[in-house]
Amino acid sequence: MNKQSKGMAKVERYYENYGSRARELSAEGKKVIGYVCSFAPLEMITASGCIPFRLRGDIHEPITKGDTLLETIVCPYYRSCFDLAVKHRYEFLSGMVIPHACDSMVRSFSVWSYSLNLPYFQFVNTPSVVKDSSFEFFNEELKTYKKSLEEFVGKKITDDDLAGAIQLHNENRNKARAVYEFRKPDPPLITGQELAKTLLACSSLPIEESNRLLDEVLEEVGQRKKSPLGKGPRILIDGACIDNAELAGLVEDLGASVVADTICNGSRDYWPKVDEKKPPIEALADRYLDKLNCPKTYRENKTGNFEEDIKARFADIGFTAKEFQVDGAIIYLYRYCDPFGFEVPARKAYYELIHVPLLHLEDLYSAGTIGQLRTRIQAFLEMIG
Amino acid sequence: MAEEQKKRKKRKTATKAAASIGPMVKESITSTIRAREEGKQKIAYTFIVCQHDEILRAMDIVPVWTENYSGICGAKRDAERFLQRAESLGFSRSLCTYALCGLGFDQWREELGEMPPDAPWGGQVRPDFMISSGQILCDPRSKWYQAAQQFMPDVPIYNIDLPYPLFDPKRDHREVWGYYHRYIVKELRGLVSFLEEQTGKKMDYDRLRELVDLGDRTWNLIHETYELRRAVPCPMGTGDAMNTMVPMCFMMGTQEAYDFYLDLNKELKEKIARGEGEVEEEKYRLLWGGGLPAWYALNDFNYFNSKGASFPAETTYRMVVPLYEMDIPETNDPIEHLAWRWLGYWTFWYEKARKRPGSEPDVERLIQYIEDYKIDGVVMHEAFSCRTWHVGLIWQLHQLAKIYKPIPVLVLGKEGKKEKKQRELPSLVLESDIIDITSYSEVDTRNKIDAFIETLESLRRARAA
Amino acid sequence: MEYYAGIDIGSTMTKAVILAEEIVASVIGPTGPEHRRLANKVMEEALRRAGLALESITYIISTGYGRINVPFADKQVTEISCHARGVGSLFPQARTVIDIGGQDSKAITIDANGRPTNFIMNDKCAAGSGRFIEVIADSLGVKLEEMGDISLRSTHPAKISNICTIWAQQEVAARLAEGVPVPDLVAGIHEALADRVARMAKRLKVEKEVVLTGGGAKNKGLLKALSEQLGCEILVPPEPLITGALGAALLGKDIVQKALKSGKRPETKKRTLEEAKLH
Amino acid sequence: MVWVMGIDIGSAFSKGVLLKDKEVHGYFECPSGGDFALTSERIKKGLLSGADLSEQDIVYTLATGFGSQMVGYADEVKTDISCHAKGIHHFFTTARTGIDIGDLYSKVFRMDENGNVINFVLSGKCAGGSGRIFQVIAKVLQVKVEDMGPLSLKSKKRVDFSTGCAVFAESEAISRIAEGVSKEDLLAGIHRALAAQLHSMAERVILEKDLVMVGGGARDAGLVRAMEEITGYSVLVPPQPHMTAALGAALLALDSLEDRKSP
Ligand SMILES: Nc1ncnc2c1ncn2[C@@H]1O[C@H](COP(=O)(O)OP(=O)(O)O)[C@@H](O)[C@H]1O
Ligand SMILES: Nc1ncnc2c1ncn2[C@@H]1O[C@H](COP(=O)(O)OP(=O)(O)O)[C@@H](O)[C@H]1O
Ligand code: SF4
Ligand code: SF4
Ligand code: SF4
Repeated sequence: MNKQSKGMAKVERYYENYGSRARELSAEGKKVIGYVCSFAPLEMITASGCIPFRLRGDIHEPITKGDTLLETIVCPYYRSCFDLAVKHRYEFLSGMVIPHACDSMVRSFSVWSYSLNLPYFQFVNTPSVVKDSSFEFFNEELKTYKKSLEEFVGKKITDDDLAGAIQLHNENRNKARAVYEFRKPDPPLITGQELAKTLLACSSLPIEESNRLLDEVLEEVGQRKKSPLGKGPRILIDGACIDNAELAGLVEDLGASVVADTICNGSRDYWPKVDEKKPPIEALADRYLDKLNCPKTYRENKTGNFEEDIKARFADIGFTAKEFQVDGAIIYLYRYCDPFGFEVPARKAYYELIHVPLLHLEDLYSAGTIGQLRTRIQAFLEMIG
Repeated sequence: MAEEQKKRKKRKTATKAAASIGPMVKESITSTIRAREEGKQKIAYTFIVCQHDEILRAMDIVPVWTENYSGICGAKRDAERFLQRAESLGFSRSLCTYALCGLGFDQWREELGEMPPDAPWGGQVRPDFMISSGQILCDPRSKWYQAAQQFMPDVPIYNIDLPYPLFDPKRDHREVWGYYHRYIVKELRGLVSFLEEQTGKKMDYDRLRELVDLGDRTWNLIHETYELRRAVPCPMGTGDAMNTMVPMCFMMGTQEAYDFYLDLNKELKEKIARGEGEVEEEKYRLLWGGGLPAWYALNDFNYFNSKGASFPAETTYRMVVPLYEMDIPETNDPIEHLAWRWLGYWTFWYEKARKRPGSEPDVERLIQYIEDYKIDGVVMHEAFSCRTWHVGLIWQLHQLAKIYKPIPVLVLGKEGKKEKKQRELPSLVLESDIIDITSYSEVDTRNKIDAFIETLESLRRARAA
Repeated sequence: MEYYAGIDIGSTMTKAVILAEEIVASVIGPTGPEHRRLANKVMEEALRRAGLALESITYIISTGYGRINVPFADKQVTEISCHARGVGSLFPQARTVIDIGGQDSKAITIDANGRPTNFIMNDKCAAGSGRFIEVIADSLGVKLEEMGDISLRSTHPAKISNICTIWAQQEVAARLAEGVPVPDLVAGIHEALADRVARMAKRLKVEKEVVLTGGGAKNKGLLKALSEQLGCEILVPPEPLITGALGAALLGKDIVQKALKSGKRPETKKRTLEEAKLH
Repeated sequence: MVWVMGIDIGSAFSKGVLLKDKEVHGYFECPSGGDFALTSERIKKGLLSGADLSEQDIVYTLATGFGSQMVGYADEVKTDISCHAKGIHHFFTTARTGIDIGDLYSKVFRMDENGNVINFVLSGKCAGGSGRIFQVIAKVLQVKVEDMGPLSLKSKKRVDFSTGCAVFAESEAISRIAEGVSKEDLLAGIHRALAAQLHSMAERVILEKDLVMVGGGARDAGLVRAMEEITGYSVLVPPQPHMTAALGAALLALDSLEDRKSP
């Protein structure tokens, strides 16, 4: 493998050999902190001088050891991450941050912390409602989180450290957003698979390197004259934690293009930014509590009307669908995913409202189900085609 | 076959108190239907174990415990049609089946404009508002009512965010619980304003204080009453406790609940005096160490009993300790007290767990019961649809095994010499669901129980030898 | 004259239909291990029956589980669209299609043009597919074709409590030994499968008319049990096995006619009747 | 002289052991078929005629297994977990974990130094994790069940096997073979998949040395090897591993007789 590779070739390398860079850095004495969900406030990790690293599962690796420690009623994606972790795939980690996002995370927290036994382990208790009181609470909780990191690295995290980290992460988000722009032409200039791999590769790198990689990708794709894909239905993928390019690959294999998403490893994580004008902790509280649009966060229905409620809750889906001119959407969820699972009927109703045909897939986390998905997706494409 | 199943015999209880629960629950459901017809009181959907019972009672709200109703459908083996309905709406069967059953029921009732045909015990009434309690306990508690608004968009929700700090072996939870407390207090005050707005009445804080006091006294009484079950033979088992949990979960802050436990207390003392156990010849004492029960299969407890096994204790539905043993600050403000009660309840075992490396609050609780109640084995139930109470059970058993291993039990050896023997607790994990009967197999379950009893028996012999 | 062919390589059976205005020829045969490779043999047989040469077929669509292993097909379409189209042509008033095949079962809602509007399928567990009945028939030593008639003779269908196919097989053996009559057991097995299929179908809005296709539709016992479960009458095509292949041929016809209308020939593959290469 | 019998009516095969005092005097096995009552009579006859005994000579019979309730002449019935443990202990006193791969279920149990079961787990709600898959696959590959183990040991390259369903395993095997995968590699893949399932089960009771495999599945050397690879422990297998429960039952019958004598 060419270590000097650039752009998409580098993406491919980091994607296939996930964690290779973090392993190198850890060997150099850097501290790598793992996380699993968009709710983990990364800026704090960067500000402390550590490297945030997003754990991935592996759909090709059967869950074995993990199942001996954790019940199988936990969401399979999360079980796969856990399985890899206890099989020492991420042996280079110095710590983990697990936010309060879903029952699978909260309930298995102690199992994770004991099984991995890392020097640093922190739970960040994100509130599930957005109110003045929850902001106050979350501010305090972020301070606790900050303190825990300070104790771990043995130095103070100053407001300047934080502001710097915020700026870097915002930059990263701007660049990622720019990559999305290449999805707008029909057919798109970047495939869904490539974009997924790019963002995943980025989440395995220190933020500065991630920024550089995005620059390379932007440059490379910017020079493309022709789309790598044929013309086909434009698909939006709606869902939670999709940490592989397989799904997009499958959809594109069947003649469609993946042009938009709302997923955690995509726009949910990369689009919302931190307000650089506010005091750092407050600004972080604001982003992670209010700006991240996830079913985990309860939004009150103030209208007494179902239609208005879903319009408010899912407006971002509508905007994205319009902005990227989608012809159809796929809600892809794992079994046992509580926050998303309860929203399926409401989301379905919303897609009807905005006249976007929808396919709902509930999956396990395994390469073994790809054949089953193939028939369903192909039939859906035939239906909307 | 549905008919066959419905015609199952009523479960035999060991106590009169447990036997009186059935009519009590029925009456509580009927009373909500009456309240709806009379229209004088406001009706609220809500969840148990949220420390807001007294607030509701003080405001004269009629609570409809939606988990309760789903449980009733499950116990009557009539949840399937509601679950199917929820599934056809697009909800996955892997989600909390209480929620699915409730959602299926609500959707049906709203579609018909009246109760679904043959609704168990008359049905679950339409609420005036819903009180969610999201945050740390479970996702369904914040997503269920939001989903229900699809069929009842005009019914408002107040979502109380109720966090507690998760256990961290390296940190004293009291370092952070100050701001947790402040937040919860604000959330509960927010609930009070919401209720005031909905009812057009002001909270009478004197009344609240009285009710909180009553709730506290009930809490302590429950604890003392349940502790009576340490007696050998044990006068009341978990099978009955799954009934006597009703006043604890659904009637806190009422005189009726207090009186119920007073009666139970008396009954247990009488039984103990007579040396009367739950089972005729008590051979094994088991701990129900985790998991909500399979409501349609409570008869399995009788099956255990028939083999001489009694369940003196369970971790499900229990006040951890009396309030006076909890290390929580004193306050005269009832709302502040409720918030402390919440934090005290969830963090009670933290300190103990911190002192034993590798332990965990839930494990500490198991150890305490195992010792106090002279337990021979642990039984857990893994219900597939609820992560809250069922994730981490394997882990707890692992920890328990490690912790128990080194505890030597001194026994008299062959030549009258004292020998060290390792004490190990066998465990049994039953798998099914709280109300989804399709996940349950009686033959399998009973096979497992048989094998478990044989295990206990062989250990008993080994100890005796 | 334009001819269209549909070839349906199912998990268990391979079906082919050649169509002009009407069905010209059809073939039904088992999908053996080598048949997954030898779709060409089935096509040859269909052409022979129709008295046609391969060149005279304007368009060929493959469908079914093995649809990718048909090197001479111009297009691959899923069984869902094909069953919908096939049923739509036979019963324009049909709104729900239930297909019970050898390795899966599915429910499809369709519109007046025979286009699917929604679908759901089960292909994870053998207990929800035609295979369930095959396994039991095999262990009872009864011919699969006779299972339906046998079940109709039952007066008190036996309740089969195990879900898993293999455990159910065991249960049947044990109940048989207890003296439960074969027809009651067979009827019980049919009810168990019908129950699972109906549950799945009910996750969609089942609207009338309901049509049952696929190999399962050949089974009268299953048909009866299913119509009881769904509480409505169920229609069955004259030869339910070929519905998918018929739909495929019809979809080919649609494509060609649409192209012709806009004055073009549809894009087709260069075709030879070769074996599929499997990897 | 004391004669006792241990009868194990399994879902696939039924087994019987005849003990004379503490010595094994005879074995008998036959397919279970559907009529367990009939099968148990057959076993009794087989054991008795092999030793030239009549029913009156047998002082005690203990039955176990899936169809144990149907053994009309049994004096006592026990679950096959206790029986397996007893049988294993007879061969290996150092055994602490037993894994039984039966036809419909698999079981893992832990024993103390006296062969008493102290903990156990049974496989879930699906035949996917049990020995039946071997019969299914043997049919597809047209090999004898006995030959599958040796074949799998010859594998050079393991293929992944994706189906968990014992029924669909058949068609997956068919299509893998059609794709040109060799029998050896396919079998090695199946063994690996099953061993992984058994391992997760075993870890739930906390696997401890020595590890012993019994039941029909333990006759399969490929599975035993896969299990060794996955657990990292060496695995002991008693002679005639499918007979262990019947032997254990007979030994427990002796214990019960003892108990009766000295109450
Ligand atoms: N005459 C029949 N009677 C009953 N069942 C039949 C009959 N013929 C076929 N079947 C059933 O139909 C199945 C094949 O149906 P089919 O729709 O061709 O499935 P697939 O497309 O998966 O091969 C067989 O597995 C069998 O269960
Ligand atoms: N030589 C062998 N190699 C592999 N598997 C075998 C062998 N002999 C028997 N089996 C498997 O063992 C199972 C029967 O095991 P057994 O312990 O007798 O089961 P049960 O007691 O449940 O009837 C069968 O499913 C069969 O597939
Ligand atoms: S997919 Fe759902 S359940 Fe799983 S980790 Fe993500 S949010 Fe949690
Ligand atoms: S705690 Fe469990 S059973 Fe109760 S509502 Fe939450 S998920 Fe459902
Ligand atoms: S339950 Fe039985 S039929 Fe279903 S997947 Fe499991 S082994 Fe296969």
